[in-house]
Amino acid sequence: MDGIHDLGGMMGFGRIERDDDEPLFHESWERQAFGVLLQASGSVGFSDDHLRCHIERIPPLHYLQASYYERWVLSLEAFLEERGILSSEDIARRMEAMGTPSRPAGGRGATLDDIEAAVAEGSSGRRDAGLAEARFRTRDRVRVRNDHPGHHTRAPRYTRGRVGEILADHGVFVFPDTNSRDLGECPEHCYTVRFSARELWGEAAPARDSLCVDLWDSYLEPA
Amino acid sequence: MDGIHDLGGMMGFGRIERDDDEPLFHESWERQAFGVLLQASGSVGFSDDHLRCHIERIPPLHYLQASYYERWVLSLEAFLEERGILSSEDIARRMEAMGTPSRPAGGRGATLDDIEAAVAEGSSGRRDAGLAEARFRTRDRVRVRNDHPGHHTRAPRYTRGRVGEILADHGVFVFPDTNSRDLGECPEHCYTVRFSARELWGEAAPARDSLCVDLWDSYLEPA
Amino acid sequence: MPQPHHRPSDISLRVAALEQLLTERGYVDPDTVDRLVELYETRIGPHHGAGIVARAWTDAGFRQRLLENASQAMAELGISGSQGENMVVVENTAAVHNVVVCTLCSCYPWPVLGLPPRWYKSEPYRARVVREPRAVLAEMGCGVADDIEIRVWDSSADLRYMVLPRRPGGTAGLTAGELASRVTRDGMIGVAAV
Amino acid sequence: MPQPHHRPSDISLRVAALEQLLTERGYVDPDTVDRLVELYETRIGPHHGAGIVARAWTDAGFRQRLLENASQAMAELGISGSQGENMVVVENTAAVHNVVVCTLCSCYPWPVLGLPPRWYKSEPYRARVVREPRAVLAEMGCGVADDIEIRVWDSSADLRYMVLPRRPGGTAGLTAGELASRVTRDGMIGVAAV
Repeated sequence: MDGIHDLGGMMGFGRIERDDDEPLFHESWERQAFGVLLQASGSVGFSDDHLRCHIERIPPLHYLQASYYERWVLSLEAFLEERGILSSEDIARRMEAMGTPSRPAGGRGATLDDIEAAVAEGSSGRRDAGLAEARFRTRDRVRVRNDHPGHHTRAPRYTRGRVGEILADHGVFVFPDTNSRDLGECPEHCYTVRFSARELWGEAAPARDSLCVDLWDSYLEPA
Repeated sequence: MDGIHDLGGMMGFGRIERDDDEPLFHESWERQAFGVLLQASGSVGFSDDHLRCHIERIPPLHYLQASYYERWVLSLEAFLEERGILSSEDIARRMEAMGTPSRPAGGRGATLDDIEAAVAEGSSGRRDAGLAEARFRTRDRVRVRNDHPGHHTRAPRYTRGRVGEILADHGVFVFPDTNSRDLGECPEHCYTVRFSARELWGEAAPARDSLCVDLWDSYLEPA
Repeated sequence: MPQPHHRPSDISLRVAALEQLLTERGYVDPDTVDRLVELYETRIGPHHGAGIVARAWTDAGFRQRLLENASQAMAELGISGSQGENMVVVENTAAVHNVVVCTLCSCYPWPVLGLPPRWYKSEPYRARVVREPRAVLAEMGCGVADDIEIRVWDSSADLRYMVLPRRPGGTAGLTAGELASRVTRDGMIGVAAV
Repeated sequence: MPQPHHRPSDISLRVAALEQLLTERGYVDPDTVDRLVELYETRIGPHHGAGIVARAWTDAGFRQRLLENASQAMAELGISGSQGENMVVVENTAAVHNVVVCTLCSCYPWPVLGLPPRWYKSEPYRARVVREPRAVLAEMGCGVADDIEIRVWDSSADLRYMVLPRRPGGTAGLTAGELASRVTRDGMIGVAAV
């Protein structure tokens, strides 16, 4: 969807503020939210596609007001509500009952090494190369389809309708547009497409600069 | 500029809320702001192009937080500050000195009829038709240039790079891109360009629907 | 640009300070401010547009002139002015339904419709009506049949648009005044049938 | 989607309630939550990336393998994992300066750089670096000469990017460990020279 999250090229934001000696987390709830979300993602089947899809649906004003981890929390809540696991009311009631933040007692007591091994494993969206055919090859000229679907998609708006060149075919990956809607993994080839800055932003852009964007097969058409 | 104001096609805003039996102004300061701005526009040379230009520069979060007339106020203030007429500090100091809102005593006492006559006159951006040549004619196919200037411009982002047909040539008008920056009126022909909904939004749009957008000559190139 | 941290909790105080300062410096006269507002409160409003529509429904020659050069035709009725110096009237027909928006700010034909309602200036309307006009119109109670073209007019320049709605059935015997009372502001924006 | 009016003033209470409810329902174990965070606090961070860079600077074969298949080459050093399953390393040269962003969210190569700094996730960086990378880099103290191509990598899919900076001059005698200490996180994002 063409939401507020699709920020590439949007003007008016001003300077980039850098923190000196930034802590890993700025608030203790961010630390906790990070851990909860990481664990819940596995246990409730909350993929990155679902995470992003629900973040994108946060209304624009609220999106801009919320910090990064607050968006994670809003997204997880929306997902849990959608799945009937927890409702907003459940959370509101519990907040009221708790009054002040506290943490439940630990349970299984996984060791740091266990966790490290699980995280090192990761969880790739890559699928068997035989599952999809590549419609394009390196050096092909392609145009990003000028589609504006209402659902989660990963072609930034600034690339729509623009022409670039396939720089690399990375193989076959789960397709976010369907996976985020529980319509199946529908794996497709994913390519890096290189655009000249001028193709994207007009003649005022420096002639030699370029942008590389990773795009799934069905976002593209021959140019 | 590709700012937050360029809302056409942006998703995630939700339902359109309509007020029942809406008053002309929702707050008395809105009424006052409307009148002050209308009068000041003439006396300080604050054109619609300047008004819009400074509204667009309001940072996105602040833009979405502000109401319509609040954006007017912010824009007028920015203009007055830019021209050295009033600074933010002048206003802040005066606010402190005033403490509570009050209104100055009236002066000249223009009659409602006088005002009506002046408003009925209006102030058109139309200029002599001989001042510029039309590069396009009705029924020409044109493409909106894929430019993304940092300054005030009036080609909505959703039209950039898209192809439409000239529906009408309305004559010659002051060019906002230069006028807003005090680079002169540089009048140009202004056309209504008709786009199919599919050209703008992709194949999922209804086949027969269309959008008409008014675009200055130099926003366009032959298609 | 005033920074967010300067943003007053009390915008009304801010506007009062602005008016006072501009008055002292001779740019503004509070009495004129009041008369300007009064004009839009008492004289200019959608009744102007409704009169134009009723006249077009009852006078084929006027209708023709209105569609060809709206500003000129409106002047015949003494209607003109700021934010309507270059008017265009677009006609709903059996084949086309028109709807007006300004995605970039909130341009609106003041001399014929007065000042815009809040929803017209809202982000959802500006964002959505260009991309999904059918959904927006249905949501606003103005569903349009699939075989009718929806034509959205995005007022991005100096032209200001008003929709000439279709004359409702069963109104053959009505006077222009009676017809005018049937015409709504929303109909002239294009989000209502009449 | 929780509506704005439900938005708590106290997000920390909200997160606490969420953790408690998910714990009761068996989806979360607070001890595991702590260990997960601890992992990023104590073991995973930009020192991983710096080690990779130093190795690439001192071992031409490794550098070659890294540029051809970064995930495989990293695995030689025991580095892999979540948000870096499909890594790509892009090399700065005399002709090209690379810089990484994720305009749509804030994708970042966790196994090699840890969790992203706030500026990387900020709207200004995400919005601006794709359109005006030269201005952004200059503002961040990393001006790039006009005759060098700036190549911006927008991580819009499953690939995660790390920049291999150019080895600074005058470092011929240094060990890999000494070299690694010269490499900054920002250099590996592409907003600093090294």
